[in-house]
Amino acid sequence: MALDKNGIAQRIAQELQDGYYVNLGIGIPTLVANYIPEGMEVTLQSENGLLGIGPFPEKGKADPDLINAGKQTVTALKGASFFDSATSFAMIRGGHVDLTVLGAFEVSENGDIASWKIPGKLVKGMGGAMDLVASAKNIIVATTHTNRKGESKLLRKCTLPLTGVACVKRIITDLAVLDIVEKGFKLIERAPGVSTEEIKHATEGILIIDGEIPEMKF
Amino acid sequence: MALDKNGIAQRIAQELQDGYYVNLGIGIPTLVANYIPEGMEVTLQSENGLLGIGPFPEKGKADPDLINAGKQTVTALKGASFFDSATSFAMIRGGHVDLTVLGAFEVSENGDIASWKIPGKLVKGMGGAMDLVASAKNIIVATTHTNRKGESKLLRKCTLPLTGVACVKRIITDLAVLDIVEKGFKLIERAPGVSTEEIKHATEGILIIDGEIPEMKF
Amino acid sequence: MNKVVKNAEEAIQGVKSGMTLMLGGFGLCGIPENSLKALAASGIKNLICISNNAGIDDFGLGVLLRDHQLKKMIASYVGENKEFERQFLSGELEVELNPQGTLAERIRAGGAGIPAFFVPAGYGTEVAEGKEVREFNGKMHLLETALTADFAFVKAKYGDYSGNLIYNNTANNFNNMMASAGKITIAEVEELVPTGELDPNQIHTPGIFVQRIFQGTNYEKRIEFETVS
Amino acid sequence: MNKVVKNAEEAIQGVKSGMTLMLGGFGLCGIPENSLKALAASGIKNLICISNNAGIDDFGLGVLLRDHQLKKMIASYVGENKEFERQFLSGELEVELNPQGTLAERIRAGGAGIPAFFVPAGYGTEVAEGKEVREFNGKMHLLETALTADFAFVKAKYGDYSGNLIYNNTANNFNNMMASAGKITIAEVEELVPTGELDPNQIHTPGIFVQRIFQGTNYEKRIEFETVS
Repeated sequence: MALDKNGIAQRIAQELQDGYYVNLGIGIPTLVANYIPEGMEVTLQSENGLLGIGPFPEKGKADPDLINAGKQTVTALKGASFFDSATSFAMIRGGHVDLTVLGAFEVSENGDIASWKIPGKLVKGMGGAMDLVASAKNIIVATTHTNRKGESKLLRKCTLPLTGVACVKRIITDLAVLDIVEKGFKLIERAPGVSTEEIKHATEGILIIDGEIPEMKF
Repeated sequence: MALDKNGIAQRIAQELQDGYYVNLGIGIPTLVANYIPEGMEVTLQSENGLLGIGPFPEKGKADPDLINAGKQTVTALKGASFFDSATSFAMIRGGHVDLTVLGAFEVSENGDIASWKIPGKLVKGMGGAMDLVASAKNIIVATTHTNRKGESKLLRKCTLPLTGVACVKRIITDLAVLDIVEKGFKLIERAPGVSTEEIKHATEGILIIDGEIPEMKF
Repeated sequence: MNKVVKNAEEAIQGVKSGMTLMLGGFGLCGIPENSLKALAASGIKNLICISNNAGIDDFGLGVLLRDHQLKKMIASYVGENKEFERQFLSGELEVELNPQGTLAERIRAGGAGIPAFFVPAGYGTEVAEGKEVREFNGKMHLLETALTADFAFVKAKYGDYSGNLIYNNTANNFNNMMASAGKITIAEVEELVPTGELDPNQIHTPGIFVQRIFQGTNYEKRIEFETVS
Repeated sequence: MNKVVKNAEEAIQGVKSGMTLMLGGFGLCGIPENSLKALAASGIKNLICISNNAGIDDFGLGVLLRDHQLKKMIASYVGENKEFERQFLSGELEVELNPQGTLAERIRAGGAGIPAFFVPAGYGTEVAEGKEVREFNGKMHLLETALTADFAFVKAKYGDYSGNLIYNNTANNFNNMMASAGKITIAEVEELVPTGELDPNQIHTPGIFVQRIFQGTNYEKRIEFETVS
């Protein structure tokens, strides 16, 4: 069965390693913070100027001067630091952040990503997404495999305005884990109970199925 | 009579204005700090990372973590701030420092300055001098009019490796105050008792003498 | 060096139609509330505003938008403002969207006298249009240029009479760089203290970058998305 | 995230002949004394060192020079070292002199993922040789490139187990930028405290830039020119 948002986040959390500095985008990526394995130290970076994001504050204790990049009130963990936006993006652009997880409207089989603009729809702006995808050492896209209309988000070529080119390394969807390789989307894992056929059906870009594909383990 | 070092510094101090941020180079320029007019607030910047240089410390109170760009122990005034070298040169390059005073081996009549290297002699390096002359809003050169051999330091063209081109605005020597104008060194003031002829004799570059030249006032 | 002015009204003296302003803050966090109110009250129009976001409909930069005081916005994310959307789609408002890190660095560069620099962000996207592309270390980069402003408005937690500033938590964001990039920088602070009371090692923005400073009043410090555990 | 190592000897593990190192400090102020001693004791040769100065004959980087461990220096001012002078004139030591602000910015750029940028410093001088020149706002600029290092050695007053650093007075100088520009950055501190004891608003170098940290010992903190009133 296809994973829900939390399932996707939980699977992504398996990609974390002890000592990682990680930037989690808005939406599903934010949920990854709830699944950091016990005993593992992962430091979350927020591009508005915080290293060491803590949990949401208790009711009544929200500090208007302490928000994350999604403008939600948060807390700061022990060992946190605050800094200006230029320093924050120095961390990102300079390759100091080990992993970036972000959502997408579309990903193409060569690793292009479209995530910020839908022509004719609400203009929001790219925020920090273009900086993140252009510079992160490792980028994982967290997304549903298809959009609300049931159309594949894993395409031969992106149709929407791009956020970055040839930058995505891995995609974790409600159906599968896939890596961007030279010739397309390489299927790595299936969501529990989801068949290779279903994934193939939901993937417009070239899907590489090499041997037996294991199920995700939780 | 030609001014001594302190006389040059004292004359330069007349160029200061209330509220100025000033960078003083090593040597004569450093002495300018001793002649800041009573009641005038001038903030001294040191390019190693200090805004608000105070006097030298009392004997026995020198702090090895508190030096100026000449590596001398100093103190910090009330309202001082410390910062890294990138920020320090952001101040300089960004035009936030109102006045730079520095020494020179040679100045040419178009405002070129040579101050850092004598071929065949001790290699010291340019330190912050090239950044300062390329970016300061206003640059005053403090120097003796001639070198130890009696040769003019105010030349048609510099013979030594340059620190910067067409950047010097004013030169204050032991003999005179001169401005760089389109056609050469324009004589503005004479040191007390120094004749126009003496200055002419000590100046290799084109000297523009326009009308009666007043003496410096102290 | 006393840079203290009485209030926001006095601080904004000299701001004129057609000028370029920078406004610190990220969302509603760390925005110069008092200066924004004074700018709104001034009715000055045709402003070009550089700010990461555009406020919300009834607060922050949103108020200037509502009153049609803006000609152009240079920003990175404007998602929370319907009036922005409307004016943009109708062509009333010019908008230049920048990747957030590029925007931050362009402002820092403006303050630091660096006219242009290369970054990888935006290569291969519409952000790259008209920009020089160059490869460094096997990776494509865009040449981005510095941003400066006639006036920069920043907000800090503490400030002293000489203009030294200390920010609180994530309310620093764009304020520190913008302070350096304004021809005239106006800082409003929650607590204004005499020169000498701030620790020189803790100052985020040295006073050299600030031309006018005042103690703000009635800070609302609105929270855009109050999220609790 | 515990990045603490026992001492300088453990910290310098992995430094090899031919590597590029950055060393913080201005003159003898804020230099990583313990790491410099360990590097001297290691006998590792053919090092390329990026440091604003070259120490003095018997202290700081001067010791590595004396023992012929350096192949090349990238610096801005080396006036206080006779051995430097001798090796440079004899051709034993390659030297690349940079304007100080350009050096600082090249290091910051290295840490910030900016491969190149334009500055006015050095235009029309021998520093400009071989560099691209471009006019911006009526002024000529040089294209300067980023510097990074295999190892960066920095010194701070306070540090915590996660690598957060706070400098003291003018001992910050090149340390903050260098911390960001090392593939592996080693920080030595006068006081190492558990994570959580430093105020997050006062941290100069966030821990993300530091890979190893240790408490230094026996700091001499020599004064180059003790000047008193």
